[in-house]
Amino acid sequence: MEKINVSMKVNGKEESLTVEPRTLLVHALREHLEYTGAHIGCSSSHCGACTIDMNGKSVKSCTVFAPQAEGAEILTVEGIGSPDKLHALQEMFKEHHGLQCGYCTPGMIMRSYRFLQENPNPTEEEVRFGISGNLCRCTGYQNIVKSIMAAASKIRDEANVEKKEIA
Amino acid sequence: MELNDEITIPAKLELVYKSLNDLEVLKSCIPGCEELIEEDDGKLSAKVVLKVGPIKAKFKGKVSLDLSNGPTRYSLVGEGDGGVAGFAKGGADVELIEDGDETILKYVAKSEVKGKIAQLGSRLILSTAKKLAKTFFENFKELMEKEKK
Amino acid sequence: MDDVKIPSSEERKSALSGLGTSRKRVEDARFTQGKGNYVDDIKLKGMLFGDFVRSPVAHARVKNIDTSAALALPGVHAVLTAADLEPLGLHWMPTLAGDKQMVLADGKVLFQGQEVAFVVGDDRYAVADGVSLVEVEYDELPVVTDPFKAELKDAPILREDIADQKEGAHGARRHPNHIFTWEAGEKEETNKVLDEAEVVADEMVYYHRTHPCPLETCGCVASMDKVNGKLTVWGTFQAPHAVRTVASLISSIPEHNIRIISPDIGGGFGNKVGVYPGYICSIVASIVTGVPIKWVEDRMDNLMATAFARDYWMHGKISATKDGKITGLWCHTTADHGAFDACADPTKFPAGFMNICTGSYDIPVAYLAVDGVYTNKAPGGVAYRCSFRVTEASYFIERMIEVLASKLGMDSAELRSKNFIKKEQFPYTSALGWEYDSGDYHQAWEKAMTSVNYKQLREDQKKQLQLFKEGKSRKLMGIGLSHFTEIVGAGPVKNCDILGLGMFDACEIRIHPTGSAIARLGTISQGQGHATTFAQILASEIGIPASDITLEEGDTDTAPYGLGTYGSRSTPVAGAATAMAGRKIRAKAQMIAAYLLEVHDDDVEWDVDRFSVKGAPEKFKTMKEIAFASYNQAIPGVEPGLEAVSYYDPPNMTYPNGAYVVVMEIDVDTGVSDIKKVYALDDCGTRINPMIIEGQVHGGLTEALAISMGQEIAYDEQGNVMTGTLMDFFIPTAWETPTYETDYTETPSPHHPIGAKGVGESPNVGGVSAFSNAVHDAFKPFGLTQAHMPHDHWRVWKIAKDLGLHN
Amino acid sequence: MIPSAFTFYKPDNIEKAVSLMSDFGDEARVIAGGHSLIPVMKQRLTDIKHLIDLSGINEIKGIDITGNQISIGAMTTQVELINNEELFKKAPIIREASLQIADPQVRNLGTIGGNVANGDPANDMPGLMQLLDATYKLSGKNGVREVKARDFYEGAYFTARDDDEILISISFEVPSGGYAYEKQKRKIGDYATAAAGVIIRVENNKCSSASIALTNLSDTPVYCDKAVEIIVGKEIDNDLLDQVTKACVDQSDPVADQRGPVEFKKYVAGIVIKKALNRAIERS
Repeated sequence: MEKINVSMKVNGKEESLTVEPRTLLVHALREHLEYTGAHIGCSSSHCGACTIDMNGKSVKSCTVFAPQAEGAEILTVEGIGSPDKLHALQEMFKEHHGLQCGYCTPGMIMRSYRFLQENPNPTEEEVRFGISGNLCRCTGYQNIVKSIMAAASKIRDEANVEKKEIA
Repeated sequence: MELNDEITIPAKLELVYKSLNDLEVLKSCIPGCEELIEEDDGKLSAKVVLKVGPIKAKFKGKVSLDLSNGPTRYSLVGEGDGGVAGFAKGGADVELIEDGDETILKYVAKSEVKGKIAQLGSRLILSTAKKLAKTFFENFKELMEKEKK
Repeated sequence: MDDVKIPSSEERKSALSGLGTSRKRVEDARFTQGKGNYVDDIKLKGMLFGDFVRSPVAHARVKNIDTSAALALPGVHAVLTAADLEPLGLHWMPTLAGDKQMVLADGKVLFQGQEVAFVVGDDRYAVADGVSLVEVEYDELPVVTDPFKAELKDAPILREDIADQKEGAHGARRHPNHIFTWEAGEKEETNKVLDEAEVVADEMVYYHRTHPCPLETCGCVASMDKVNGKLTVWGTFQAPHAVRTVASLISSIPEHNIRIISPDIGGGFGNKVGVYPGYICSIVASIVTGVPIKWVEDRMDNLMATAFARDYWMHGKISATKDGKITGLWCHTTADHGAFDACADPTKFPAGFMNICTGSYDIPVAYLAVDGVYTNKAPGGVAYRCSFRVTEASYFIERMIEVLASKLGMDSAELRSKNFIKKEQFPYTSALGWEYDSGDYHQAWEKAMTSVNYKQLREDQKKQLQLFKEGKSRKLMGIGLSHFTEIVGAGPVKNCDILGLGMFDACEIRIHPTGSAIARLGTISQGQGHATTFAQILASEIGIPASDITLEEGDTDTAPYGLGTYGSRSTPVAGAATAMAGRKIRAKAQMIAAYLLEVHDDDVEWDVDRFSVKGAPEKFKTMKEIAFASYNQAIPGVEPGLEAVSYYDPPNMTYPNGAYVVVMEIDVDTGVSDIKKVYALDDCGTRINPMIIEGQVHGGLTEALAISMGQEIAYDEQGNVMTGTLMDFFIPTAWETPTYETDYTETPSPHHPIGAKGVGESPNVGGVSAFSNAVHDAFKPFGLTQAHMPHDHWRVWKIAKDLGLHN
Repeated sequence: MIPSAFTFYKPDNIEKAVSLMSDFGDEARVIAGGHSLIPVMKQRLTDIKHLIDLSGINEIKGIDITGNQISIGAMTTQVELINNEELFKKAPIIREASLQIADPQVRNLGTIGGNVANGDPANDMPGLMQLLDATYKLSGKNGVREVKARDFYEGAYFTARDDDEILISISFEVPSGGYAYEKQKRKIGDYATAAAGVIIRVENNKCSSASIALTNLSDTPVYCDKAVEIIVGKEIDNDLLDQVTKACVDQSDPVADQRGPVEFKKYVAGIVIKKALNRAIERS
């Protein structure tokens, strides 16, 4: 089958790849561009391990064809923090034991990343509903919820500090 | 699973029975039938495309007719291999009742599926089977109506 | 030097982050940044992909396999069938239970999803196209899915390869579909006690078929390097060394030329213990093609074909005096093993440790018989987050206790308390032969009952029942109790082996000159945080901060031999090996310290992170100083360097235990249950890292919730797997999962070097009974004695309907 | 789970899309959010040679509320339905129902058009659209035509849409009265075991108008016309609601699956219908 060209911006970097149209976005990211943070858990859009951010929305990249992402801005777990400056979520997941085997973690963090922008001051119940598209087999979610609540608070605090500094 | 229904065909019993034995008639009535050929051993081989919403699968298989109780009873059984999609068996036991110039056709349709289509489509199989059986007999009725004209 | 204040022991201890510290995990930096290294992340030069053509039917003769169309497809390199594997003797493989299993369909298929052919191609896409082009002709055979029908006279014979064998791996076989009968305890004596008992409760308790379903499926990358003759396999292996030995035995590649590496594993829960056809086919394909081969199954493959768990029909009788003293227990289990006996049990235990089914109770006499049978279902029978068959055993006894309490008209909390093994009875030998190491069940139970305010709960329940009876509410309240005793840490080589490999474990430690260290183990973490906790054990043993200790597992070329991680054995066995290796380091360090301090060996004593001269604590050598000295001082009679290895053969199993309470409200009209409270008290002996223990308990409870309330591998009568996706195979989301309360008591194991017992599986073992008992308890006032799991909406609704609660 | 190969098209207007559909006929499919279609393609239960992505067609996106008329472009996502405050003011039941569909990520891509046009009886939007008496606008090679949601569904996946037609928009009048969408499911991400929507106007305890529809309780969504006949014009009391509920249940025809047997589904249907009725009446 004929291959086509797909361009997208991944973690701020322009990427261009030549793939079969049927290539799933998760494979394009993992295998062609070597961003292996997004994982494949179910292939049927139930588990959320492949969650990434596409054009400012959380999506399950196992259920998107690469050409559907033509021109999109993609953000993966590799793009939200750096070893020197972790994202608040990355820090808080570690602080509150929000992960065990780590397989669901990138998807969980990417969903939480977007969720906290949609709702910066959530209740615990809202967090649970907000991450209900992501399955975890290890943690029982309790510490994930705790981590997200803590990250929300940290992000708010940092924003307040910034505001004050600007003022 | 079994489904019962009946339909009135505007033709005499004899003609109805004869038509139900006609390969061309069967081919045009079986929904999605692309090919129906009599093999050397007298068995019928078929190619059928099953199309239900987003599902579309090609089945290769056999169709056999039981004519031992004709002309008032007739059975059709088909089974096909849909490759990755799985296996499907389906059939109908038909009873023909003379009603003047018309014939009442009563049928009990059966279906059984295996493989992915059974695993993923179980909630839709009954309604699909119903729909397919109905379509078959409605096609048949339509055809008989046309022939009448 | 006098002006430098020596930090106190407490300060120094705290700097180590040793035992008892909620140390943050060292693994997390990688995982949170998407830098884990799971098997599907491995990409080797020239690597090809492989995948299976699987059987769509549950039982059929394979008449013909036509691979020509697939082979003609550009991008497809090879298609393997049983005919290709047969000359190598690899078309069948041994299972962990002494049976054998087809690698690729050899003449027939025995379950839906069975591996029929292996297609190798450029990438997943080409392979998938190839798979769809392989044409297989099947001649269908009658299907057996009901284990009680498997042994009927006219039942179709499933395993024609052994149809005539009267003896199996575990004794006599009485029917071609019969695998074994395994017995424990005193049959006649038990029958006698039951016959003469004042009260006998009799019930069939079914623990349905389910699946561990880790979020990462199984897979591997096999790479045969023909230049140096070395085979390397990266894969989702919970027991890498065992895989190496098995691979060597069946492939005839010398064991030293095989290197098995378990990279990061995305959850195991028992699913990744066994050896699967995918591993064998990848290895063969790599040998054939000369390039690395990757195989990763998809979710449906995982749920259809890799190891299931449970599927035990347990018929029980329990007898007691009128006032509730248990006098005997009888159990007959029919075990549905699927098409091959691939249970992951120690050789002498074909039904695992099902003979722990006397639970936490002092039962004078007991008898257990287990019959294994073949059916047209996937093989497996692994321990799913529990030690071998322990959750079945625990569920059985905890249901029987409830059934007996109903019969006696007695509160089941009181019945438990009345029959617990007493603290002073430990070590306690059970009627079925286990020696329980330690416990204080009464203390745990009382703490639990007080914490949840059990009396008040029963009052609330009465009120709710009253409202229901008056027609003011359609909800019932259920209080689910369970007190479980686990048996983990398999195990003593004298009675535990898998395929002849003793179930010891090992740790090797090297202290570097500057006083940091690396420790290697035969286990492999799948989320348990070994790199964090084993370093803590060592920190306390050798006085080097946990943060200065690197842990390495999963590479058979570097790690000492060990049987891997499952059955909560890592802490009891490898954890002990770690402590023992640490003690060897310390013993040598003591000699070095004494030499440096110019005193006799016996004149120095250990003090957190140093040896000091007895009576003169200001004279000391820290481990850091000792480490350096070991590399640069010529010490008479002492070899340079500071290394140790310990192979630990545990003297006994460990027996973690706990008391769980679940409170739920059930809507009798919709079958929907609302979990109000989950309280879990665990006694896992010495607590290494409370944060991680709590995390393990949360996770295990969630799996227990899933299993008891909806998760199952369901087959229809034709052998179709009806729960092959995560829509139908129930895994709760954050939304359905409640918040848990955890608690603990601490009764150290007397025979374990640090007293730790293991905890990963306890919450599953104790949780399932607690959730299920809550459902039963809600309907108890209306006469319900037993309803089978999973308690999903319609089955709960059915209970209410059958009890006439719907009018 | 890898689909078979296809060519990909992303037309930027509806005419081009329709023309592709009529060129390729049976071999072509349109893709909206893809969350029903892609899983089926990955299982290879379908054979699509040409995939036409509708996401480039701006004219079929967005929500237009003019006066009493609401029109929603087929490519409007569920999350847009949820977040649109004006839509929430005019037809709050849309948000209530949309929040019960799948999960956040799926709602981000899932569209109203895909949900209603697919014809899967388990989808929630078809029942909701029957409830609102919506009109679907279809564009095909013979031009544009309109079909009422209540006439659109013929069987599981069988709809009034011709193979070459594309659903472009959905319109309905601003509903008035109390509303409720009740859904029982096993977990987030599951289809309904049973779901029911009710819109009702009650004045002085008398029902002046009503609409009731069911999801996943037959091979199509079910508009409960008989029940509506019973309730309209009557004084509301519990007996009447029981009669109405029974009439709805009688119109349902669920099939057994992993969610439970028929008998259970019918029973639960009765419960969710009654709950929806009560809640809608309370809100009216």
